[in-house]
Amino acid sequence: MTPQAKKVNRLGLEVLNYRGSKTTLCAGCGHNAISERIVECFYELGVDPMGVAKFSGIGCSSKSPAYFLGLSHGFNGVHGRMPAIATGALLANRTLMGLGVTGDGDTASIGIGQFMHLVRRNMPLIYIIEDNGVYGLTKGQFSATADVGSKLKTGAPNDLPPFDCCALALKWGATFVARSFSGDKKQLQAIIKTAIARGAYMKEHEEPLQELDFVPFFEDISVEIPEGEVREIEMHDGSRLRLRKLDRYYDPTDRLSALSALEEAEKNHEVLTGVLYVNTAKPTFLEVLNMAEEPLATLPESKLRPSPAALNEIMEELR
Amino acid sequence: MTPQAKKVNRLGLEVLNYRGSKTTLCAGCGHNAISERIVECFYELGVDPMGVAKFSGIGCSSKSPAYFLGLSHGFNGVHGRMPAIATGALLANRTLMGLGVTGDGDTASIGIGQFMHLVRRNMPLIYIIEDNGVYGLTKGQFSATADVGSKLKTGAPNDLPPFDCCALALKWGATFVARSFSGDKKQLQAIIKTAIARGAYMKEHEEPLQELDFVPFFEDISVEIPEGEVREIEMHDGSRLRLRKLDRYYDPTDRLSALSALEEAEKNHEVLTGVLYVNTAKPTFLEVLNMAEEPLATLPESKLRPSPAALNEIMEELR
Amino acid sequence: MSTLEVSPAERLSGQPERPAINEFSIQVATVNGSGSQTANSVLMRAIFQMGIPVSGKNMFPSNIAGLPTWFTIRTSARGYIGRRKEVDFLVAMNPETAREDVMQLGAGAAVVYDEPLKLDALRSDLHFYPVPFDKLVAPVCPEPRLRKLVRNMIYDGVLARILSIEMDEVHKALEKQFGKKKAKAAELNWNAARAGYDFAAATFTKTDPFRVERMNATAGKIIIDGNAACALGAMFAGVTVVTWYPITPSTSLVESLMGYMRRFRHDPESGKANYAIVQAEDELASIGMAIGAGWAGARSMTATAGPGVSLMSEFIGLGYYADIPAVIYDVERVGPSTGLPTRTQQGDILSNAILSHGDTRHPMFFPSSPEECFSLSIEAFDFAEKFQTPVFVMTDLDLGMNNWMSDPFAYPEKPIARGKVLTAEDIGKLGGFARYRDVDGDGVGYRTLPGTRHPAAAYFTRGSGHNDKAQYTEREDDYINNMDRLAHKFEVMRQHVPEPVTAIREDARIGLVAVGTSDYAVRECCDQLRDEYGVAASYMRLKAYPFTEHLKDFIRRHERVYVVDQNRDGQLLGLMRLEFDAELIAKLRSVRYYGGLPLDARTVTDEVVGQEGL
Amino acid sequence: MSTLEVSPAERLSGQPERPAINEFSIQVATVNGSGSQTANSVLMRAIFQMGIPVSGKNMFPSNIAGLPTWFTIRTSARGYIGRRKEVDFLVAMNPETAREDVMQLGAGAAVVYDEPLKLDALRSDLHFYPVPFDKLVAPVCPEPRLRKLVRNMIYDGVLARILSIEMDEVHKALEKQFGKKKAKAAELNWNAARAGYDFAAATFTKTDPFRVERMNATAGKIIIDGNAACALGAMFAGVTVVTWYPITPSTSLVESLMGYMRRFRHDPESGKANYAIVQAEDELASIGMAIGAGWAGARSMTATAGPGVSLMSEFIGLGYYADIPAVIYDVERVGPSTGLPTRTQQGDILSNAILSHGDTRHPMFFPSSPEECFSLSIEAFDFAEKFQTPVFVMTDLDLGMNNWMSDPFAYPEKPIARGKVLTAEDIGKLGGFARYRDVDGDGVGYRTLPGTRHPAAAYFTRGSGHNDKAQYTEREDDYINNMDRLAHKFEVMRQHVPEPVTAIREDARIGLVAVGTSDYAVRECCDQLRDEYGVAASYMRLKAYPFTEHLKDFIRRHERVYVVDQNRDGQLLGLMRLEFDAELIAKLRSVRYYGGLPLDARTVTDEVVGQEGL
Ligand SMILES: Cc1ncc(C[n+]2csc(CCOP(=O)(O)OP(=O)(O)O)c2C)c(N)n1
Ligand SMILES: Cc1ncc(C[n+]2csc(CCOP(=O)(O)OP(=O)(O)O)c2C)c(N)n1
Ligand code: SF4
Ligand code: SF4
Ligand SMILES: [Mg+2]
Ligand SMILES: [Mg+2]
Repeated sequence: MTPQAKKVNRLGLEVLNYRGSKTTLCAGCGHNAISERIVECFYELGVDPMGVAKFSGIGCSSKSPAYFLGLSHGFNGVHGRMPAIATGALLANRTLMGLGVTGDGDTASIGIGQFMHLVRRNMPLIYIIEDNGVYGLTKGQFSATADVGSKLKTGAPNDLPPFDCCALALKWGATFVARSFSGDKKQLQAIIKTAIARGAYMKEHEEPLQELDFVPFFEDISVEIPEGEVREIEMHDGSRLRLRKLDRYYDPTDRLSALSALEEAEKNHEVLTGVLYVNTAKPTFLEVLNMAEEPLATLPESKLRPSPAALNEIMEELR
Repeated sequence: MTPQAKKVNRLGLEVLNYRGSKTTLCAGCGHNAISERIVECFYELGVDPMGVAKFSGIGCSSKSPAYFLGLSHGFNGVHGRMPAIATGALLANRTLMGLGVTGDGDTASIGIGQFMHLVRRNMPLIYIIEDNGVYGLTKGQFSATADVGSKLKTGAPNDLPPFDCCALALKWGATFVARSFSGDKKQLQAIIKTAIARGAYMKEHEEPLQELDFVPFFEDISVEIPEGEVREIEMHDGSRLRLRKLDRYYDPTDRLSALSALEEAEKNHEVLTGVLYVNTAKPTFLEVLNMAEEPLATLPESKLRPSPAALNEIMEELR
Repeated sequence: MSTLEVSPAERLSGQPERPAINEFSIQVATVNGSGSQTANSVLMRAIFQMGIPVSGKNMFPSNIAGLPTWFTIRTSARGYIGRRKEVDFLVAMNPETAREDVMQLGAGAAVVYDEPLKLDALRSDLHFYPVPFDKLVAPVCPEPRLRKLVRNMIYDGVLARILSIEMDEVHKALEKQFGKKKAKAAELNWNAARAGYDFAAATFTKTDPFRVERMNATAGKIIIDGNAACALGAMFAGVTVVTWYPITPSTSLVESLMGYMRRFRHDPESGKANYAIVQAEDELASIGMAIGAGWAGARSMTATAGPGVSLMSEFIGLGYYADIPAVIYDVERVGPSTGLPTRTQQGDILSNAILSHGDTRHPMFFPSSPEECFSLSIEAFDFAEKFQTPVFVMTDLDLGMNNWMSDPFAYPEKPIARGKVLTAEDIGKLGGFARYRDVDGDGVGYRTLPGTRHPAAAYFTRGSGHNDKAQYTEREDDYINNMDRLAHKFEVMRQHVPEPVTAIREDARIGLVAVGTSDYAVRECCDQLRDEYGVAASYMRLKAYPFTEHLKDFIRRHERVYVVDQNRDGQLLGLMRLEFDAELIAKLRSVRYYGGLPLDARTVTDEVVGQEGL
Repeated sequence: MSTLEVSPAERLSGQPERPAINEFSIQVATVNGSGSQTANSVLMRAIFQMGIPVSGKNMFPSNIAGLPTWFTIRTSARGYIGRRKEVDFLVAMNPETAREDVMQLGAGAAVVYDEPLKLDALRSDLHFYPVPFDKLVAPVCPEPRLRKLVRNMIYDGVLARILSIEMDEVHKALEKQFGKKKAKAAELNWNAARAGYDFAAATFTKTDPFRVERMNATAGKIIIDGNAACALGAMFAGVTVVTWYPITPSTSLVESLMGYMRRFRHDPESGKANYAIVQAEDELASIGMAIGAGWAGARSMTATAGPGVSLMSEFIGLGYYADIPAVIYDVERVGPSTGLPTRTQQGDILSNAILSHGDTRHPMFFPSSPEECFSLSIEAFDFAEKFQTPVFVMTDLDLGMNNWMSDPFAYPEKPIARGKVLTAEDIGKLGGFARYRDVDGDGVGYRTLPGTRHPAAAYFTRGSGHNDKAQYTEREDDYINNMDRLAHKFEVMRQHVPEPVTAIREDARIGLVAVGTSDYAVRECCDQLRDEYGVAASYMRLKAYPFTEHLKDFIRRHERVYVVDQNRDGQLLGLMRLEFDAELIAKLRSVRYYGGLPLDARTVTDEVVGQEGL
């Protein structure tokens, strides 16, 4: 007798409430796939979008926060300096769930310094690097994560070794590090959900898709890899990517073995996916700072301005 | 019958010719000890100082290039961006021997991004980090290499993990990585000489020595450690440093074992010294760029400006 | 001006027919990433090849694919190649904007459109030509994957028919576009164009008044964008170290430079590069490398846009204070912040002039055409080394990224000038030197390059206080001497910057002053003032900052001088205000446009007319 | 003015004795890192405690130890606490500079010096007091390691004797300096001072005319440096997020803030910090964090100097364009580039006003005293949130790092003003909001903070084009609307910035205008003009940019107005030139000093006198 109930999550919100405005990225761009996963994960976990703040730098990937979680505040900052903005905002309001989305150019080229210092501080921020190995928005120059020997449309090869942001994050303080492939819906979902559950650094591997003028329309690349196995994926541009999924016996609490697993995969020209590292003990920067539990942003005047007596005391000392 | 000959090196230069102006650093500062080693090494190896270019950022350490190799051109740039200046200068004149000297604040705090990208490019530059764990020149704040738990004069402890610049350099492309202690004359000399012989990245460990107003006069700390052994050094400020010298069986050509040796030492709260890594095969950035052998700076006009025929050819294409 | 051969089938809402041979504008509305750029270039080039002055302006979004894009082509028998706001001929390919595009047209305009859009229902005062693009493309392009690309070429054919563009020239333009290597693609496109032409010929009776007629106004000319022209200038200036970080609209400057350098600057014998081009990790690094290279004796440059310049601020202050040459191309886009990355503005003039903390002043060159992009680039490199200082070459997105008709570039007459560099022999003769001593009275000291083999050659460069021997100092007198020398050097530059281009009308009581791409609008504006209002106006186009005496003279001889700025705050005017006497300032008026599109004459004219109370 | 009790033993070179009670200056020449700071502070404080107006200026090198340092103390019964160039009483401790220091003295000056330096041989027109410091220090300080430190305190004792400074006050000052906890150190120092006093008493016959006499002009006053005063201002303004990167001369601002916040801003119950202070990795990060925090609703600040501001340029442009509050303290030092890091200047005024590419304008507050450091800080935080924009608080090394006598600070009267922030309830009532819509006509839109629990609360902030709903746009009209709103907002700020301090002399034909620390010199200059030249001069000290109507009125009512700038290029004057009518500009004259020392009255007076042709 009741009309068919709309599907809602535990907060009573529909998946619609987790979407953003229409994407202006290219059809088939892996960034869109990640945006979709973000929508699903936040919806399914029933996260209050009004308690989330989105952060990004500049790039195609960095535009994507406009395309999900429309009920969340978002800040699309300047190129490569998202970590600083996110840090400031989360200091201002530690109750926010911070979600940063950037690109490999944004993070590994111009932004590697801020990225490393962010990691070092262990800021509680979900940090997603949508890594396609190139600068998409400026039409396809190499970023600092491009593989040695990978080629631009013009044929120019990349001669420099890639920064592995996962390894950096691992080595310098991140407490959750995972990698997936934008086309592996299941794994990506699982990882994003874990990250949401505890705050994390992540890096999603993707395909370079840029063109010079004409941008072909691509279908999403989709793949499912069993645990412990390797699959070779063909990208839109014809290049190939060997993905190895961590097996079930992998222990993600051991930082050193995580590092060597990455080294090992690098040697075999494989990209390791899965949850690489988890550390639940380490205090976040907010804890290190011994900050009040309430958001600083909305403290009442009584907590912001010391009393006249305090001023007198100080003046007396200075006499 | 001839008056006693002055001691000269193979170029006929005296050690005097390798000195710079009088240091304005604090007495007992480890930076001075390193300057002295630089003077000795360049003198003893008979390097032509007129073929050397010195680079630095900003800081006490970065001032030191004025205090050695007075016959070399020097460039004391801006804070944290020495790698860019050095890269540009060495591109302009690839025949120069580049010698960069900076501090831990200069390299690991503000400059970590440029440092990593420099390493990634494998620029042929001797890069010495005079690491005292603090900002000397601004009176003693922590840098990003300060050990966890180390304390400022004010008693404030450092809570954040240090960047290990040697590990970073190792992991992302440096072809010579070594570490020493400013007080270990012999080892430091040996390392600097090897670096001069082939171009390298190095990091010298030192002691924080800053004071707030009154700067005590200290004698140089001097130490000699046998290979493979550990010594605990007491610093001017009373803190202690455990130095482990690599033993003679260590194989510096294996990047992975170098990385794990560093990890191992970190776990044991030891600082590993010695030549950590050497790679003689990897092409430098200059080679990757396929640059002419002559310095670009002094190419004749005939090599700089294409012919009228070339211009005509281009104009024709554009018609 | 001439009679029309075709008379419209129906009279449109009492609009008088305008003269429309070689004097109209076309706008193609499409989405980016759909491959329309080829079709648009071919169209423009075909008209150009018919000897008709033409200009093309691409208005594209800051994303990669799927958003609205407009390309306008203006033909002008009278040679006006600035933007014209009015659209005479619309090609409506984008369903999203078609309605608004059509509604904005003036009465009597013509519209070629994708038939399913049914735009003819919107208005009755336009000439409509519906084209079934999808139907036409299928037979000429069997591979469905490529149809989206080739589809646009159909409108080239349709337009060729309706506007009397010669199909031969379309064919030639296509061949030029694709080169020998892509003959296959060229053929596909040619078939599409033909299909469009044939369809139009079979279907339409021409009702609009617009068409082209062969002229002889483009003979010998080239088509090139300003960024490529700057790249050529840099190459012929002998640039050796190029550092950059990608940013719209400067990216294509370095990317063309790469292409040209690969062809023309490798050693013919060894095959080695007589240059280095480095994509840096960001703009702090790119300018740092350029400064390092300039210090070590390279001719160095970097190219960027507003956000990059902001990041370069600290280093450029170092370059100023330590007397280090470098050329910085600032291809301006709409600021502040990220702003509108794919729109044009002259928004960095004031901040660049005084960039960085402390007292600084930086010279700027303002090319207004591809020719000047070439020639002023060469001058800029000489200037930077002559005065040992960072020099800005200021262009903008309009100049940099649009294709321009241009006279071919003249091979530089003067040899490369490297400024005051002492060799080991010089030092030997002089017995030494003081790096920052003003020996010649021009504020410029002599320098040596690192690697110079003489014991007195070395000096120590620093951004901290230094005396004339380049030694560290904190002395009041040393500091003041050095700063005064730098100020004097800037004064001396006034005698050496490129002179302005001046068109004095003896009877003029007003004058206009502009830089860069404002040139086209201002020249046309002067004609509009004369033809429509009977007002004589002189015009001075500056090529450089610091200003020269010419500008003061120009202001003196006029009652009022309109300074044209493509920014909100009247930045060029601001620079004049900073230094001129009050009596000159009293004569200055501001004309500002800052909407992000290339400046058009009507905007300037209306503003001047309004302020003059005409 | 009063008779001297001591008559000089020998008449010195016919110099007339100047009145010298409480009206002279002392200079202590030493090397830095030698612990002289304590001795100097104690000296200054003892005089202050005797009720005599006093000021101290530290001229120190940019290194840590071993280079020449000068500390000058000026006593002034008339209350002039600006720098005075002439030194009356030299304490020569530094062998390296002693000769030059002595040679620069005017005839009749006095010199206390380290005996082995034998300075009395240099001139015969000075009063010399040789002191065997090493001999005196040994008995009072058995531990050789500490002698270097304590040695300086001896001259405090010597000076106390010669200048009639009360030893009780020296003792009190010492106790103040060392606090209860360091009683041991205090005692050691006290013994040294006593040794100096006793030695002088036993040895010297006073021959110079300088001495102090108790007054009552400092009762209730405090001594504080401007950086600490700014820190207190920020704390009482309710700052919550402080981000910084160390740089001279701003470092001590944040370091004092840390100390005060630790004491006064932890929750009394939980002990937790009601704030966060973060040492960032560089200035790009520190301003980025401050902007992020300001966006999320914190009262955020950062503190830096010129090189830092240059690095912050891109982010501050973002703050302007996206309407984000933040307070930036710029403690100015001598630029450009690294410049003279330990010298003072007002060199960032012009570049900060228009910082970043594109059209921008940033408000600046100019405190001139510790009191204003406090009160204008509080205003600045309110202003930043009220107008949702980055605000500069401009001080300089002179104000920031020197100790100043000051009235105690008044507790703020007004409650904290957080500007237009909508809560979830507000949104509920309004049914929604448009972030950048100018609802109130002041150019300031309403904002919500992230975390606001209402489905219509969120908006998306970006440095790219946005319409009034904060949506992405590349439309010409949206862009212009937004830029016009920002320009209008800046105009509205004129009504809300702190008003200038004006001293009109009805008979004055000339006026002076200045900001910040120029105040002391200019006020004294006005008196000099009156007393020495019989010229009346009005004076306006601006507290803020944008300028208000007051300034225009001030210029209008005078024939000529001298704008005093502590920089080479007349930057404050430049800002006026950018916006004023020519008739006002015609009246402006420039007085510039840029040698890096605190400005002194004589320099200003001489310049005005010269230009006035007096
Ligand atoms: C300071 C600055 N420099 C350069 C740019 C130009 N720019 C915009 S996006 C981008 C690269 C983005 O690459 P990435 O982060 O990998 O994102 P993608 O587009 O590949 O998703 C660059 C260089 C800019 N916006 N700002
Ligand atoms: C852009 C900029 N920010 C800050 C400073 C101030 N500063 C000068 S040196 C320095 C730290 C130097 O530390 P380090 O590199 O470790 O050198 P050290 O003095 O310890 O040898 C800082 C922050 C500066 N000069 N420039
Ligand atoms: S250009 Fe590349 S990164 Fe950008 S939207 Fe298109 S496919 Fe994605
Ligand atoms: S402050 Fe520290 S780093 Fe600087 S010179 Fe002194 S001891 Fe060395
Ligand atoms: Mg990318
Ligand atoms: Mg250090």
